Amino acid sequence: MVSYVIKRIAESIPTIIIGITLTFLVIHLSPGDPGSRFMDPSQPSEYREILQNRFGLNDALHIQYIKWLKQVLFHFDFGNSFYNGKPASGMVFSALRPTMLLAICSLIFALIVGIFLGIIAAVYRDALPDRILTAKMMFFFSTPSFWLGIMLLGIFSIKLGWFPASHLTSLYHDQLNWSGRFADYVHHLILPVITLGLPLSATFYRYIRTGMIEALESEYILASRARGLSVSKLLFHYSLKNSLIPLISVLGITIPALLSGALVVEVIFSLPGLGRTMVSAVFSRDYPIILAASTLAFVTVIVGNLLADVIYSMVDPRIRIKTQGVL
Amino acid sequence: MKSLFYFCLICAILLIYSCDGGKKVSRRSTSEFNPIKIVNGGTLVVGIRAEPESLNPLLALSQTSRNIISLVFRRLADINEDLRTFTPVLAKNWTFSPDSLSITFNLKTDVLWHDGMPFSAADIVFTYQMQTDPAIGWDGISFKETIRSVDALDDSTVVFLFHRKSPAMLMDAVEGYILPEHILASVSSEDMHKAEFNRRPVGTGPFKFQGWKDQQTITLVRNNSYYETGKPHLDRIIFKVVPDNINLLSQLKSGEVDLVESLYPRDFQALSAKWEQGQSNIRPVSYLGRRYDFIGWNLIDPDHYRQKLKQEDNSLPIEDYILPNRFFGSRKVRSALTMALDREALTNAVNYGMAIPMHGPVPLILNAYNEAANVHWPYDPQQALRILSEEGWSDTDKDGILDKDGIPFEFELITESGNTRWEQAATIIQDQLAKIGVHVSPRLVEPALLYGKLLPLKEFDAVLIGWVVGLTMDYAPLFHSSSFFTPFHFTGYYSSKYDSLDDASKKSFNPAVIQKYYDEIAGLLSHDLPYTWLYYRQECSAIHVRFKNVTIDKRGMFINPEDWWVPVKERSRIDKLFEG
Amino acid sequence: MSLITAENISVSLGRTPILKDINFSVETGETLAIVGETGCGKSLLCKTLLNILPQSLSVNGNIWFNIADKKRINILSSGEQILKTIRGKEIGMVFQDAFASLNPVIKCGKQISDVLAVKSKTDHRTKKSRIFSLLEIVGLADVTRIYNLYPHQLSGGMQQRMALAIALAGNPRLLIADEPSSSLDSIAQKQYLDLLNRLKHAINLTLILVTHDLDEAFAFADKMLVLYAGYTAEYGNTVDIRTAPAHPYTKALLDIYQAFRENRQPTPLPGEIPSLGNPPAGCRFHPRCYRVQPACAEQAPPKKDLSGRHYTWCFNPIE
Amino acid sequence: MKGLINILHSDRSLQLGVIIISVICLFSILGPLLSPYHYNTQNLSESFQRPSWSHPLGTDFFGRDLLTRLMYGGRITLTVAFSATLFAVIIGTIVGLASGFIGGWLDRILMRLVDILLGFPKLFVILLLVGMGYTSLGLVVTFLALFSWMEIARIVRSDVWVAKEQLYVKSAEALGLRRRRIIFRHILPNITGPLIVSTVLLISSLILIESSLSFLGLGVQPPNASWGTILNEGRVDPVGAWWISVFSGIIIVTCVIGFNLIGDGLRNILDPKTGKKT
Repeated sequence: MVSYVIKRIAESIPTIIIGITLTFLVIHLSPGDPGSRFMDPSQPSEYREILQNRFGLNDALHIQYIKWLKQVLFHFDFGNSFYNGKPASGMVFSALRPTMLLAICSLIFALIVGIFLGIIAAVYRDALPDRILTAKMMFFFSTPSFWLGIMLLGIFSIKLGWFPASHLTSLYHDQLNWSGRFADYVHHLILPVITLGLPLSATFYRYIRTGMIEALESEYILASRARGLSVSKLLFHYSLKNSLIPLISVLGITIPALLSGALVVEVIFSLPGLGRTMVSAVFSRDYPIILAASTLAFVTVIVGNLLADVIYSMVDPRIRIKTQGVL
Repeated sequence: MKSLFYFCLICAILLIYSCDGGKKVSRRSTSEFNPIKIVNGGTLVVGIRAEPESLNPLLALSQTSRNIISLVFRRLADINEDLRTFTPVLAKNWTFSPDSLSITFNLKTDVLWHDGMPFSAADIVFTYQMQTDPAIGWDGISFKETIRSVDALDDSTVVFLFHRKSPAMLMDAVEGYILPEHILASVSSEDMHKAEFNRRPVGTGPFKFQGWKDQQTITLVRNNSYYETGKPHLDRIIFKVVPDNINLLSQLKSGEVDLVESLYPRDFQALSAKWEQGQSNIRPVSYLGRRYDFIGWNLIDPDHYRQKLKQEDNSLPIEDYILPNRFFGSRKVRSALTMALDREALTNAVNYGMAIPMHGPVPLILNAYNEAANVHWPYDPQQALRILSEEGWSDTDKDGILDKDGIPFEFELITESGNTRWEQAATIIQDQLAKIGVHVSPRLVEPALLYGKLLPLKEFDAVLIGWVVGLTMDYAPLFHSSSFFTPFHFTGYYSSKYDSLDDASKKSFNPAVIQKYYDEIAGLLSHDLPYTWLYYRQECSAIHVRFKNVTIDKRGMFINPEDWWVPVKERSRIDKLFEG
Repeated sequence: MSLITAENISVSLGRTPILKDINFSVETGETLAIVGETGCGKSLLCKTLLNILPQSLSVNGNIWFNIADKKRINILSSGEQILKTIRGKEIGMVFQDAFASLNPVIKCGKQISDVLAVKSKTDHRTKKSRIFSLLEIVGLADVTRIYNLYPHQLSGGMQQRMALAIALAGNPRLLIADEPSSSLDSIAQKQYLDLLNRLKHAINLTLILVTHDLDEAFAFADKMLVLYAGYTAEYGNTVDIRTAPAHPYTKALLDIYQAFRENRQPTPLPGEIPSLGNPPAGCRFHPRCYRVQPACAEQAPPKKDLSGRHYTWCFNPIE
Repeated sequence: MKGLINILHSDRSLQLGVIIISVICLFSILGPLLSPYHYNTQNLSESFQRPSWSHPLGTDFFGRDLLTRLMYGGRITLTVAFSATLFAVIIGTIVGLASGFIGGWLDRILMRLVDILLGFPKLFVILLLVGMGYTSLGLVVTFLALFSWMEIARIVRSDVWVAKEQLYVKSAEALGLRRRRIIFRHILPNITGPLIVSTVLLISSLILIESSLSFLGLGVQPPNASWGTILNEGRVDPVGAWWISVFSGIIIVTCVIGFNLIGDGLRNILDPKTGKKT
């Protein structure tokens, strides 16, 4: 297993390098000048030169690239933001935390909702509950999360005032005790998590429903019934475990989608995350931040995929044998 | 089944949206002025749309950064509302030398930096050195061009020596916040943009920097050792980042945010209506702002200009770069286009009445402003059409678009993407010009591309943007031939008459003569129309009514924050939470 | 009193009857063989006995089971609560395809222990030793290793034994074995059947053995139930049926069996096995029957008592 | 024709989906012709009017009729989605055929590329690309296509692998038919089923991505508008001018549901084995 993980990591390094190289090229070859947004008519005209030098944009492209790559690989230094001079790596990592919080909570939410409803639909297959759920989930599956977010924000936050409309914590968060802080987080995260989680839960729902129906019709479930196992054991242990397996393989594909979704949700709910950092960096041509954020996004996706594969092989014994056999 | 479900869902959404939320009963205090003693305490939450880029006065550019800096740092003196006289701040007083070439400042001696170190004359000298260091690139550097040297006579006396006499000497001397030498002396000017100080500023102002949560909040707290004893009264000022406008507005209404600057006029009008009906605790405040928007015409042919630039021959006279633009090279065409614009309707539509149509170059906020000096182009599409046909533009092929020599009058109006007001204005202009047969395609462009490439290289037809103005008037970067190749001189306007007027205005020392030059410049530019000025904006802000003693005028929202206070009875939930 | 009695069991899918009027009873300690060709409804009958048919199938009739205190319950009309105490504990079942009946993602030991868990909350160690002894009983060596293996890591024979071990884990009094040896090679088949036979005597097991192999039936069963296309053809003591088959279908099966024993080419039955979904009217065997009479095509033949312990359903039985 | 009708009758979700999409297409194509308003005619005195008889869905900031704008926006959204899908399918099919039929090192390289591209968070990358250049419609279509052909390529490739091993291809090879002929006459017709299904599903996902982009302010230039742009315009005041975001959202959702229903339905028909399960 360890050697498998190492092999996978080694395989993914070129992917990351290709990815960030492409990103580097795209942003450096694009028209426009990141320094220009800092200028106004009262500044001396040499200021443009000063900024270009400060940002190291006067070198030839390949020199800039090599310099940058060296810095990243040997010092883990992504440079400093053009906008506020902060180290890009620090900024991006601190932005990753809220995104991870959002993504993981949404994933858990989506899994709980998707699995729970998927089981119900499979148990009442083709009956009324199944038909209602399937139609509902088709709706969420087709709903762009930004619209869902705006609707939730408009109704529950602005109109009804039940939930805060922005941020991860209240202003007085630090004044609260731990239970208060937890409640504060929950209060702030509910709408964003629903926004990101519901469309995702629709995907999970489809897989679980399919998997559960397949499992429930299988011979081993019939055999287990014949052995007198309780219904809850049959559903939650014997069938669910089997229908979770395809879900885990989907998880790997879900991670990029989750990051893309978080981008929109963070913009709508003003959350301080990687997505919002990326959006504002793109709009302000903050090259170091764009590069650091996309690198981090690629790495997150690859680590996530790896994790999904490891979990997959742990849950599905048949796969593990295969990978052991390969190595 | 499915369709029934959707139907119910849509009905539910519509229902929730269309019913009005519970009417809030006014809790607004009836007595605006309370004669009892001022008490300290209270928290002000300021909603901001973007995180400040830096809290270092040398690097700050955005309004948000400048606001926060104005609370943490102090100048030598602050300008008064008349924009002529000054009130001493860090200086105790000042005297002009008999030859009017130097100013001697006597400094306050009881001022401490937030870290407890004493403030002294050395800080003033150091600040001047930093401000004029080209490697740092302070944006106010032009203020200091008239200064020859700054010297400390002793710990509490500083002398500013000038090259020549000018009416703006005092303004030039006191411009800029004073920085702590004991902290920044160790930072090289190349590394200034990365300094820790930019994120944890130390100043002499009424509020101390306390903490910065990325993309969320910046907290300032009361400076207990502020030199004006007993001030400030507020415990804490929190700047809360809320990028989304609707979010910000709803937080203002719900009391999560107390103060918001630069509200959208539409939101401002709604708030004002509620306020006037006595249904709201949010006091709307509007004052003359610092921004105006305009259309910039490209007077020269972009392709010709580009070709000439490629020759890289520095000895070419400017005239060689100028080939009149096929549309806007003619002053008459520009005046026709200006007359085809219903500026009144445009201004009211995008600003909801919170702006004033503008006809000439001088910003309304400046003392130099004189409306009578401008040439007025009334809204008159018929006249516009007549002028255009005199210029050879008429709809010969009957396709609804004017043409001349087979070229249809079609151009792109570029504007910055993400700025709703400009997007709306461009769309309205497109509609208005279409009525006289001029086809405009609005195009939204990224700021970096707009200011970094299209404008500096004059690669555009027409642009709709706006400027933020300072308290002095200087049009040289925009229209003077000496800045012809610099990024902000994008119209390609070239007029020797303007050049001589501008030069003359700078040499003069007599306010009345200077005003005469300004009026002439205004008359000339509003006649030549390198820009078509659209409107001058009024700033729309709002602050919760519980804050007393708040002074707001054209200098901005944060003129006297050290005097603001909150009566105990009116403290909000957040005030109380912070008090424990 | 018999341990399990089936009265007039009918199973139908919508309007189509699949199983029709099946009756039998099994005494404690007896072995009943259910014999018939593939697709005649044997497996369906087994599942009916445990009431685990899909809901799309409707079941009529009664299945009386004698629970420990001499009280009879009707399996077909009992609720899940009662059935839970019957399935696995009173009646064990081994499925035709052992591998398919084992959950692929749960370890073997765990699958056995889950059945035990239902029975009693004994502590972990006794449970484990019980599992080991069960595995040994069904003839699996190296029990500690097998305990931690997944079903797909076992060979076919081992899987079959594992399925048996799970079926026995609840100490059932009745074991239903649905063609337990069909997927094994002939040597393993023989071993497996011997094992069943030994167990039957060792733990006094009542056995319902489903098979298509008359050899097996003759070797182990006290009674036989011969099914044809969901109908009972003949029911009675093994000896009676073997010596005097009354139904032409039984006779045909016996002939084929005899031919194999004597190493000669059997005469195949004419025609094809009817599908359960669209059976012929009347006696379902009549299109292939050499003793067919006009009545056969008209209506289903009645039950005919031959000797009080030997019955057939035929208009024209072999006397 | 009769076959087509039979297919339509055989699956209810397909039926529903086709009805939805036909209505939306008619709405977008014919709607602007029938509407008394022009999508781009401003009437500043009617800014932000609630839904009424004269403006069934209300008006926007410029006083333009929202219904007409949505009809017109549908043209742009659907054009973007259809053309990006078309390009993606072309790229994907070519790559898939090449990869599956030629195999070897080409296959390895192409499939690695597919893996890499699939690993990128789509919206992140497209945001980056579009945000860095001019935001023009053609560019949006190009980038959408460049980042969505991978699924198609995978499906085509695996189907080619299966088809290649089948007897009819083997026998065609044995007959000495040319490779191109084999590809187009024998293999391609056999993989159209799954290809159509994934194409339809791709359209729906591209509509979502396009509207996300427009929503973030990248994409169509005013005064034109896609549904996403209109939705974004409504964000100025989602409560006070609720009709803009609500109605534009509803039409996006309906359209995406329509395509998903068609996709599901086609899968049920063309691929009954996996279709039954979902």
